[in-house]
Amino acid sequence: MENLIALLIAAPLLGAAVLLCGGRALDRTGHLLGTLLSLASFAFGLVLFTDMLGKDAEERALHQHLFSWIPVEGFQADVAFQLDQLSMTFVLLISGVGTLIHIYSIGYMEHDERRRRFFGYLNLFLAAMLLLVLADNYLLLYVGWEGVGLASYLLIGFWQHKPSAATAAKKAFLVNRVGDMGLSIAIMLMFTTFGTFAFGPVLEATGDTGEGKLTAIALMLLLAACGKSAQVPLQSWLGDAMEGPTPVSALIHAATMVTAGVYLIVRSGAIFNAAPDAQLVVTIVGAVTLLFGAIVGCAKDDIKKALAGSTMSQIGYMVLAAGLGPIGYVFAIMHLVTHGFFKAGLFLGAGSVMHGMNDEVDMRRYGGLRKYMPVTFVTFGLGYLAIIGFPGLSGFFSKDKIIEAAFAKGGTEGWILGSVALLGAAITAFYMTRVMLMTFFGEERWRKQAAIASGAGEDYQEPHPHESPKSMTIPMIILAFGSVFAGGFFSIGDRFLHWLEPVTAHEHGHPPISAGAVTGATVAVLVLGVAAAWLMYGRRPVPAVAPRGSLLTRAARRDLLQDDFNHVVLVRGGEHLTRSLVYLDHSLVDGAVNGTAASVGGLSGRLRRLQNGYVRSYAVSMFGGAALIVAATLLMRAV
Amino acid sequence: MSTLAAATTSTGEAVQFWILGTVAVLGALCTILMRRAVHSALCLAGTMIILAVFYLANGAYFLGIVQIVVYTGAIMMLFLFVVMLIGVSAADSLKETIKGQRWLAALCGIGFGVLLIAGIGNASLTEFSGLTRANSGGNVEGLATLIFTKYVFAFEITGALLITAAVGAMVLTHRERTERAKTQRELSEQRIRDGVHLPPLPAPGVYARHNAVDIAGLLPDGSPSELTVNKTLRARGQIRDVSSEALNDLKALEQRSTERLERPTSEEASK
Amino acid sequence: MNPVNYLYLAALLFSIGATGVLIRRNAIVVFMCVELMLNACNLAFVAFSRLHGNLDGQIIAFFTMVVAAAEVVVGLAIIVSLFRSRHSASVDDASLMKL
Amino acid sequence: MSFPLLTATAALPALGAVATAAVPAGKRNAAKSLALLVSLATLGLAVAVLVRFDPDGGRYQLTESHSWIKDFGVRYELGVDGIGVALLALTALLIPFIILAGWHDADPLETSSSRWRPTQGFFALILAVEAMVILSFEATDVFLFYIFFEAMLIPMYFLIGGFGDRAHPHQDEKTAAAQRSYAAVKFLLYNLVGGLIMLAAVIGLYTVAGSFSLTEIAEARADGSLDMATSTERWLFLGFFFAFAVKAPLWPLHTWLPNAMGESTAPVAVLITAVVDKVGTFAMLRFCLQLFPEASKWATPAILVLAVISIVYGALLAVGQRDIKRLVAYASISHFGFIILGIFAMTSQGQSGATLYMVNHGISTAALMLVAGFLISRRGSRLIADYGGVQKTAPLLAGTFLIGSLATLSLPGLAPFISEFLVLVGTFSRYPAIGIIATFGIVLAALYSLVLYQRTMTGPVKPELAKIPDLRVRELAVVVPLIALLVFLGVYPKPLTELVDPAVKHTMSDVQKKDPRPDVEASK
Repeated sequence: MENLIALLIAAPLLGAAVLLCGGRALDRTGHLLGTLLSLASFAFGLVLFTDMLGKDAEERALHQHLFSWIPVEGFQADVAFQLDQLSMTFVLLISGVGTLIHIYSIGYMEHDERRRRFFGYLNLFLAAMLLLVLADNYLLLYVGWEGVGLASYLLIGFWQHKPSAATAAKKAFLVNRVGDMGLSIAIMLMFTTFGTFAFGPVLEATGDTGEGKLTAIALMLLLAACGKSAQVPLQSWLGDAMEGPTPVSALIHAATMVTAGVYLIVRSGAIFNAAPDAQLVVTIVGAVTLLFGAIVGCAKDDIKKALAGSTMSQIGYMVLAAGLGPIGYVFAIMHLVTHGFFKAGLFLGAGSVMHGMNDEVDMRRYGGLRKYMPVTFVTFGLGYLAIIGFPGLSGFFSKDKIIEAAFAKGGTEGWILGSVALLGAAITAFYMTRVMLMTFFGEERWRKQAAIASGAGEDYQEPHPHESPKSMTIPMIILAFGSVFAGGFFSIGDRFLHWLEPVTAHEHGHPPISAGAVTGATVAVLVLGVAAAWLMYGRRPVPAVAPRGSLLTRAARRDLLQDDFNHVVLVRGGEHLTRSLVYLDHSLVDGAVNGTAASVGGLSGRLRRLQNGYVRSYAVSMFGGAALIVAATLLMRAV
Repeated sequence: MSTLAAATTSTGEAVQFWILGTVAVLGALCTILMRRAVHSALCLAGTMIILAVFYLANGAYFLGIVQIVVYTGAIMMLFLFVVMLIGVSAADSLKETIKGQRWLAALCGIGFGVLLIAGIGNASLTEFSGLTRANSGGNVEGLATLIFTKYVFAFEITGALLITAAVGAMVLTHRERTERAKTQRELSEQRIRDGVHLPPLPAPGVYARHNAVDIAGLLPDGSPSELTVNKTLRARGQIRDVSSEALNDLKALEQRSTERLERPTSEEASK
Repeated sequence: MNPVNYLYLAALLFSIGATGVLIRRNAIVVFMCVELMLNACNLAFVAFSRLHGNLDGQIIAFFTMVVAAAEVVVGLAIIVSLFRSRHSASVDDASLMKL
Repeated sequence: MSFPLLTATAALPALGAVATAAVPAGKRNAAKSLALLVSLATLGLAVAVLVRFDPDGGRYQLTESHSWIKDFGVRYELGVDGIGVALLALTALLIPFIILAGWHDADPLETSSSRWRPTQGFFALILAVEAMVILSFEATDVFLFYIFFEAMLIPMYFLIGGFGDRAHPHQDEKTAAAQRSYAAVKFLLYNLVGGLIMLAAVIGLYTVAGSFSLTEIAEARADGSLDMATSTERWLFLGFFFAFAVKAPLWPLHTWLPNAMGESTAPVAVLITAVVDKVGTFAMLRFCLQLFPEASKWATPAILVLAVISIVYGALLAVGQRDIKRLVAYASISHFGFIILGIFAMTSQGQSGATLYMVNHGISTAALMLVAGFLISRRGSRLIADYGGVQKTAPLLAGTFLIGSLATLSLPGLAPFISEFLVLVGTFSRYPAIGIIATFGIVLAALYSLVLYQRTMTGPVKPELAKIPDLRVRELAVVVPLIALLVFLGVYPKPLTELVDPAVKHTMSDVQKKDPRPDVEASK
């Protein structure tokens, strides 16, 4: 059974290799091959899953040692895999959602001439992501970690002819690299502390070492998680990442890759548990991001960027939960899975809307689309209800548990974190309702848009909204199904908890207020948020051009000025630094050498004048020399 | 004979030395100070003859004669020959072009001379052997004995050197004709083809007062035309310019005729 | 009179010749000055020959003359060919040996 | 006596160089083919060396020893350890690609009617460099090493100064030629100054040790029979190190590299950075550490600081470059910083990493630079600003360029990652602060690589680039094997690490350093 693990990765990797190296001959069948291999990976996952279910909870973990990767004196890195319940959860989510999005992309990318390459990149992503979750040591995880970064880079910049896409791709990679630096420092710290970086030995040995080291490792891991999961302060890339094709946004920047940070924290639970200070930082980061993403989501008119803000916010929930320690690990993963369903569904829905609207992304140019795209409307609506935590749907179960756990943290921290989580829930309800209302309800603003655009001299083609083809709607329906029922399925009888507990361990939190009260409060803020949105966007017509808005709105539209800060401090500062260094290199470092050369040259130039080419001058020196010799001889004799 | 080349010198020799020595130094100074190479050469020849006398006075009879025959007679004549070849009248400008050269040269020369003289003065040269014994078998015989015994090797090598020098001089001065000389016909054809100057070059002295080879012919405006002078002379810069003379004559003539005819001068006419 | 005076005369002539080499630009005159220096040396040799009482000094003076003759032949040939190509016998004109 | 394999690996390209130079003027293609054949045959010999070499055998293997200059005790002594074999193989491997990539670089211009034979000269010089580099990897006699270390400057000088990039950013041919000769002279002077200081140290070593033989001196040092005064050892060390630091190059002795790489053709630039410069870092490992262990330890802090400055400084300057080739040059300076860091961290991981780094950097820079060269030859410009949207017209070129860029930024899965990580780990375990600063290098590497890719390959297609052809078969034959090797060594570097590891153990015992033990073990 263990040998199947490598196949999980090998299938999409083979797909990527064949699709990217294969020539144009594969243009017509490439997408099918890619989808098939993704499906194969999912099938292997299912086989392993059923096998796993047949075993006792404690014996479910599988190991596969493939080969010794970097054998150097005192340093041993292996290509070896570990499949436990946590990994299994991710494997199914990744290959499952991945396969659905492959199918969706067949339709979505139908008219793109580089579709084969798109599927190649998607397969590459799957392989890297699976490697990330299956690795049994941090260094191999790092390979997957950067691999998904690469895939993300390639896919964000898939439409490379657009400068904005290329810039966004580069930005994503760079910000992620900052996080990766954290991961590599963490691995180095592990190596110097434990002499190894395989999960087993490291996590078992946490008791043998001081808290200071562990806190350092944990903080570095958090930095890595922040980069990959778009947490403050490394969140700026996610909004721009929406430049990529929508299936990519759904798969990579909503359902799977961005949650890798949560995986990393949960996987390294033992380290975080032993470093409470680091845990506190994790919760703070989660809480801040949760609000940050939500606020940004409220202000964006671009449907994908609004959803991106939402993603950031939801991952903030997960990170918050993961920072709570054993109380929260399971719920973080559970929210991660349900989020994977509904956010992927929402993105695919958004993609479907764009597909029918000439790739328009501005929600102010949507409106009243429910009549034209019924399937999209229904699936998107179900995803919407799930994300705002409508009772009975997936999001309700997972999010409620996190809010509860936040309160259960105890003390002032617990109250603050819980309140922030509740506030976040309210804002979530607000902005998601806003998206819903602006897109599917209200007047059909796109009809008027033609007139406005022609007035402004824009080249605007009036869209003819239509439902998307089957290959796109079926994945949406399946995901909607998941967003409705997954939460309930997991929660009944604490199935999910029991499934993961052997890996992550679990403690029951005891919130200062009863669980019922928390649930009540959650529902109450949900209603408040929806109502506020309805008041602002449902009752009143939505202006086709964004109003100026309050200071906060304007700041939120600009991602709360984070990009401006980055631009002024990092980009400008960096430019100045490099420019002055280039100058200094030329004038100072090189100048010193050239100066020496010039002074030697100048001296020789002066000496050269003595060599004027006149025979008589030379004769004078010869004669003078002879005179001197005679003088010296006489002098010597005289002495 | 015995008085000559003795260990001590006679009063006659002293008188001879002081008179001729002074002349020799004067000749040497003239050699380096005369502007014209010919004069330098003549002065040098004079100095060399005096040196020949001194050789004789010192008992070097063979060398004295050789000095006159070879040096003064052959080498100096060779010099004069080359001076003539290059241009006998081309005078050197004595203006120095290299900054400080003259002062340095004088300093070095005087310094060196003083040093040498001081050196000689310092040396204890009081003992004289005289050549009486060495010359007893005859000076020429003595020399010959030495040359063909002790110095035979050097002598043979000097022979080779002389041959080499002769060949070298020929190689240096001889110009190999690499192509057939052009016939007059070809030359004229080429002249017409080039079309630069069709008629034969004008003769020197045309319109000028003299027709000597080194006097350029005058153009109608009175300026000299260098074309009329032989190429070699042109290269040496040995062209006598008499154009101003002619113009002045012309002006004087006009002046005289104006006065005689009482015409108004050109300045007055223009008023 | 002390025959050493001949040596003084030779030194004087030699210095005059050397100065001439340095100040004259006409290659022929320079050459003549070199000859003057050689002759000064010869005079010294002859005087030495008398001082030492053997003929070796005269032999060397003789060889000097031979070598000088060879030198003059080649030197003048060089001057002639130099003049042919440059139309000048000035040693300053042949100052190409510089950068 | 067995077949002198090491001599043969050097003699073959040397003879090949002579033969190539002697090919008549009209037969340019014959000269090219001959050079390629010779380089391939050399590669074959290098493979034979690899096969004959036993990683677990003695320290120096395949040794040859003959007396050469008896009066000074100079011997013709060759021998290789694992590190030498790895670099020898790298050199022999890269030369055929360099020759193939530069196939048309030295074709005479149609307009020139010069009777000089540039093509023959170009390939002969490359082979000559190969021979000398290989010999300096093999020499175990200090004096013999010095000779080849210096002699390779001569062919390099002509390659840089004589065969400039036709796509130059200068106003006219004349300024381009002036820049070229400036670069060549700068290269020569820098390296000559370094070499002369080393010569003084070599002579000094002889007067102290009475021998030029590396093995003899190292043995005598190890068993204590050769005792050097502390100050003597330090001066000699500095003399050697200076020469190697110039060649490597280490900040602030680096400024010749951007000029040299910028002005020469891409294959020659690869020859400089991937092959010739490796002699410098290799010699640090072999000579500085073995001959002067105490002085090496003494100088370590200063060298580490310089290396870290090189890493960050090189990367920052790469970001600020406007010329593709100069950018790669500064990136190389950053990478050489890593190599030197690894060597002087004095840990097994660091030194293994540094050796692997030398090999991997050679391959990755070759891939990136040669593709960049193909690109430059199509557009006729080196300025980044002249490019844009190449991926649209030449996807293969853009793809291979991307892989080269990714290798430069040490993406996991490609070979450079392993070496870079090993160097970082090795440094970190002894000097955490320096390790962390060096880690910034990986962010900056991403910055310059991706900015380069973005500006040249993405965005709207520039009109001048609308019709450029994609990679041709010859060019693919250069790039594809290099990329395959990058991937292979990134996934399965074991053959290389096994080759290098024993040699590193020897070096570690030379400097009498042990790896720091992990905290957990240490506390037990």
